[in-house]
Amino acid sequence: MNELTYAIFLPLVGMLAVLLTNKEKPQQARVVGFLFTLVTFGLCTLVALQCFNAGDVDGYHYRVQAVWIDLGGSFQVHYSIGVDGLSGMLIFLTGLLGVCAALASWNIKQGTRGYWAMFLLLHTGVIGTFASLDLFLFYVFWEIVLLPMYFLIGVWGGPRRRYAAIKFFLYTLFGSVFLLAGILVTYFALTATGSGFAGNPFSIPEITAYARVTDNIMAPFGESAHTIATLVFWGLFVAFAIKVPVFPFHTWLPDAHVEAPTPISVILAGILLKLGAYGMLRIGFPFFPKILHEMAFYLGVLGMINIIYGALVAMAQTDFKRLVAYSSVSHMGFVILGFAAMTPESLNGAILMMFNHGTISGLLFLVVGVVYDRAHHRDLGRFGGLMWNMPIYAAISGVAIFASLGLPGLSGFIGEILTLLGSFKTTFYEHAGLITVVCTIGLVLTAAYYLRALQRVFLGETNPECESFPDVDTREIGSMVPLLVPTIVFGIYPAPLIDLIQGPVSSLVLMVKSLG
Amino acid sequence: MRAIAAATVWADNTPGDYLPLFLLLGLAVLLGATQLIASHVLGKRGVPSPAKDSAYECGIEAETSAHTRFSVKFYLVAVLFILFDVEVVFFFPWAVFFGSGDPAGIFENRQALMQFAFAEMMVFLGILFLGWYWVVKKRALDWEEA
Amino acid sequence: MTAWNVGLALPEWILAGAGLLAMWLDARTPPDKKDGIQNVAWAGVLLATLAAVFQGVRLWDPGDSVAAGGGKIYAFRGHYGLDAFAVFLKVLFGVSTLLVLSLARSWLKRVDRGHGEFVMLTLFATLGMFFVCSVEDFAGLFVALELVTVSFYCLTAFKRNDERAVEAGLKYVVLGALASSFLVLGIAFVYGGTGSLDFAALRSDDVAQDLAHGGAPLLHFGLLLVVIGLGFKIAAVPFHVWTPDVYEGAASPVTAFLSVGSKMAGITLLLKVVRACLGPGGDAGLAQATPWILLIACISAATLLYGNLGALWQGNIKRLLGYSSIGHAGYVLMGVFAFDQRGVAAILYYLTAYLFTVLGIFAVVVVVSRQTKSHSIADYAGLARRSPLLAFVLLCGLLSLAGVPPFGGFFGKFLVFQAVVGKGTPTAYGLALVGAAGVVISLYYYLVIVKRIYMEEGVSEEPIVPSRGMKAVLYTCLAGVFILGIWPSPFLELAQRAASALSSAS
Amino acid sequence: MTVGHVVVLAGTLFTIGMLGVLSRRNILIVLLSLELMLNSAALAFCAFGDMAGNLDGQIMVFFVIVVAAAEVAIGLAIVIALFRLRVTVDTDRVDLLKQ
Repeated sequence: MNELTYAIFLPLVGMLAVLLTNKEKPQQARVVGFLFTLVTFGLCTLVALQCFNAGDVDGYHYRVQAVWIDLGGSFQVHYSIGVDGLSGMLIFLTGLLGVCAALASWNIKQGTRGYWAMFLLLHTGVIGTFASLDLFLFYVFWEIVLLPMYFLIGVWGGPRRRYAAIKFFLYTLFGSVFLLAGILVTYFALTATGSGFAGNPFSIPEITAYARVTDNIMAPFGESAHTIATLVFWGLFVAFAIKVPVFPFHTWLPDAHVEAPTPISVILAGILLKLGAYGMLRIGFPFFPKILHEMAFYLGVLGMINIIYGALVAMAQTDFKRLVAYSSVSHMGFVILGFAAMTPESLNGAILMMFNHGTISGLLFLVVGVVYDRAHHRDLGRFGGLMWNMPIYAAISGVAIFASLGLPGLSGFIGEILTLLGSFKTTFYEHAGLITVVCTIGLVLTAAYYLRALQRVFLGETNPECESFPDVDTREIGSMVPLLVPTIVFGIYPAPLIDLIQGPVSSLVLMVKSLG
Repeated sequence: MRAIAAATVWADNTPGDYLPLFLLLGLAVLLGATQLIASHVLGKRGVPSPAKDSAYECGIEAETSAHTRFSVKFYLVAVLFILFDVEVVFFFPWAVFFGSGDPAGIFENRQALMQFAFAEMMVFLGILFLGWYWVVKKRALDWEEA
Repeated sequence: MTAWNVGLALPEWILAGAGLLAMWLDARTPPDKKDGIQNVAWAGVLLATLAAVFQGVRLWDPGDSVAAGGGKIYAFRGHYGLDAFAVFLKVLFGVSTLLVLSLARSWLKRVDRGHGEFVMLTLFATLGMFFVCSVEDFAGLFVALELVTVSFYCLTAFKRNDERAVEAGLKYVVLGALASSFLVLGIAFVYGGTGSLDFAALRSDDVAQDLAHGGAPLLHFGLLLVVIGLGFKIAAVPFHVWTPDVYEGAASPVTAFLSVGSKMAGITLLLKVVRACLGPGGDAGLAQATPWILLIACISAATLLYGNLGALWQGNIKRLLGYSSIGHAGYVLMGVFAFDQRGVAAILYYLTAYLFTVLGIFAVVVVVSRQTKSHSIADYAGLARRSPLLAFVLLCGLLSLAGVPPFGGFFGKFLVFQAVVGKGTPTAYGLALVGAAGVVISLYYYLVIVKRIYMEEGVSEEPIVPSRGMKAVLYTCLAGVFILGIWPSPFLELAQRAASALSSAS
Repeated sequence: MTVGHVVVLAGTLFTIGMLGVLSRRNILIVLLSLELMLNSAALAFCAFGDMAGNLDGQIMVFFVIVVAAAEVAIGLAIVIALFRLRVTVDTDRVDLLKQ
């Protein structure tokens, strides 16, 4: 029992508390829900701060390990949690976005109790996924995330919410079937006779350590070991890529983002996409370093496709929210690109990208939400000149947009540039330079569609439809500032983030080095 | 015990073993035939004529076919009869075992065998009669109640 | 082996007594005072289950003489055996009957006649199920199974003024009798092959040898027929044709009982027979022969796909559950395919979770259909507003059926997959893939229902209030589904002991 | 005359019965065919019992007879119930449950 465990299960308690509130007085539910989100945020911050120190047990903090399910023999599932810099950072991000989203969900009118219950359950799922160090536990939390998301989109979403919800659920579940299969095959490989692995076949750290020293953890499969390893690698990759989302599997994202209510889009873009990337760094890559080395080129290409394709499609959008959604596809492409390169710079860049994209895209969705609340549409063509009657709003939006298109001095820039630098000079796979150069085109495209959007929405003379719009009120500002601050601060001084993720990055780099 | 190979399926055994069966068959045929012939011989034979075939002066010409549908009650009673009738087959193994006097030596003495056989049969009959009692109480057998 | 040991069958005695007592009371009491009979039945089943539990406690005490002797006690001169496996299943049967009886109670209030008959038949069916767990020879197998099936024929056609029910009953009888005749002929050939009706004979070394050398054609043919007969009972493709019609036509409580009790009875016998074919060590003999493994794999795959694909187009919830139950038979057969201790334990756990899940869902169906007078899924729209409890039970039930954590069904499926993948043969991997595909497909149609109950406005907003008895059933099933999903270890341990008892049985 | 002949006879009867069940429309005929199948199995039991040289087969026959009677009795009862509701014994007109 420690802060991490509390951070995982406090929202669950909160969910029950919310369900016990008076149905007639939705305000109760809101207050209770918000308070629990706030306390959770506090705990998350605590956890993240702890990660600045050196790790206590095998590089992880708040280590807890207790037998959960004992199927006899080597099949022991543990409640095994712990955080390092990477997960600590993402857990902090979760708490932060949680608070902002909570403030943004004040105007959820119907079914308030249910909404907040699901909202808190979502927290449990996400934080649990980031914290679990047991494959099976990871899977269970991973699945738990689906359920509340399904309802949050399907019940409180926009007009095509049901379609979007089912699409989201099926896509992700399709992925998690591969995840489960991968876990099982790994388990059997590690417990099979002829495997040099002595530890717990579900413990992520132990398997990672073993994969570091052995040639191929699938060795017991004999001559087909390499094939099976490759298959499992891609299976896991697909499972995570669907969440990221990587190019062929991205089609659920625009629907989900557009149909979801604003706060949920924030969580979706800010955190759920990171689940996928996190899964790759925590499980997919460390288990199969060699395969990763062989496949890095394809990952790079996928990243490139994501960047360019996402940007081009974003350009074609007339719906503000869709535009932001596709920009997420494009930005996550940089993350994949950075992973593929596996240099210190690129990894730092990619992981910073994960955090900063979390805050920035969250901010952007809030921005969209504000204007949508007023205009009840998101058609870029029907705004204009908002900066005259909504100056504060325009200022915040400006920062968000410039941060997102990677203006130096704002947090978006540092991640992108590090990624590109690292990826350009990497020797981890062939033609990295070429791919990187192509990716830089993405930057230009991004700038293009964002500036166009900026100009169509905020500049020019005020569109008569929009004259009556009031500027953002305190609650809305309150929901945006927590994201605005890191956007600016980490843009100017990213050092804290970088040394937070030092440990994980260096271990990944070591892993790559050990490949020779 | 030894598993029996397929070959032994075709092991021959003499028709003599089936003599009782054939006897039974013959008996059945004989009985049926006797009855038919008897009725044919003993029954009064009359010469058919239109007058005989037609209805009498007082009668009315038949309008509907003679094949009227049975009341569903017949089926019900028939089914019940079949069931209680068939249950009786369980008397046979019981009787055979009881009569053979326990060749396998399952019971320590004849006394125990008799007690067991008696108790067993009583239980069996008890269940049978309970069923019958239930049927009666459900008025499945009395004709009037539709 | 040669002892009478009549007292060992205590649970069966209790059930038989309860059944006959119910019969007696039914004959005595006027039509309007039948509740007493239901209480008698309830008490009887409860007592029988408790008796089984106590036997189990004795069996599982390692210091006990029984556990020392291979963990199996015989009665009726070896025609009746009791081990952890039998006890585990008897308790499952007992629990499901208790739930069904409580679920039927409120339903019977709306049926004008035949309360007594319903209770009696339920009791006799349960008696059959209990015997099924303990049979040691094919005669017992046949009689016990028929006791179950014949009772279900009557139960299916129970609402004899409802054309659909009667029609369903007729279909069930005709196809059921067909399957029974296959079973009997199969038994005849097995008998011809071994010269004995005992399961033990199948397990004898020389038979095992004959089998190993591809001998004993009679035996192979007979077992094939037996598998067909049992495949019918568990609704495995291609012997499933009756399922959707019967599920739709029969009264909901009967359907619930059918989908749990009857199916589990068939599976129990299948396991016993397959075990008997596995030679003394449980690792040789018939079921190890490749064609048989392939056969089971194919049946399992076909059943999975047929059930899940068929369910996609159903507009009637009972029909849909019929198809999905076919699919679940497929998953259980996956466990049979991986017939080792792990596989059997997986099956037992699967059945435990399945029991609570399905009965919970059917409880919802009973309550809803009572108000809406319909079983069409369209009429479940907006259920969440009409009754949050029912909606939630249905949600958890469906997700558990689909195998989503943290619900009981997930571990059932997980264990089955684990057992199959553990085989490590290409066939096993292929089967696992098909199973995974089945899971994804099934999730779609379950989600469509969830969508209706939570995300669509229904025609009417009037609340649906389950009776107190129903609430009890709903909460019990809900608790079962959750506990089995979150804290599986203890139940799993029981299942594993039962499985080891089966595999060590000799 | 050997066991083999009897078994073959039983098989033939069984097949005839099965064809009857599958092809005939009149439910009563179908029930008769089922009876035929069950009893052919009983015949096979007698034959194999003779071969195995123990009484198990004969005992099994009794069970088969009783079960067959029970099944057919229920079948008849249901047919009657159906007949009460809908005046037909033609299986092709028993199709309420087709989706």
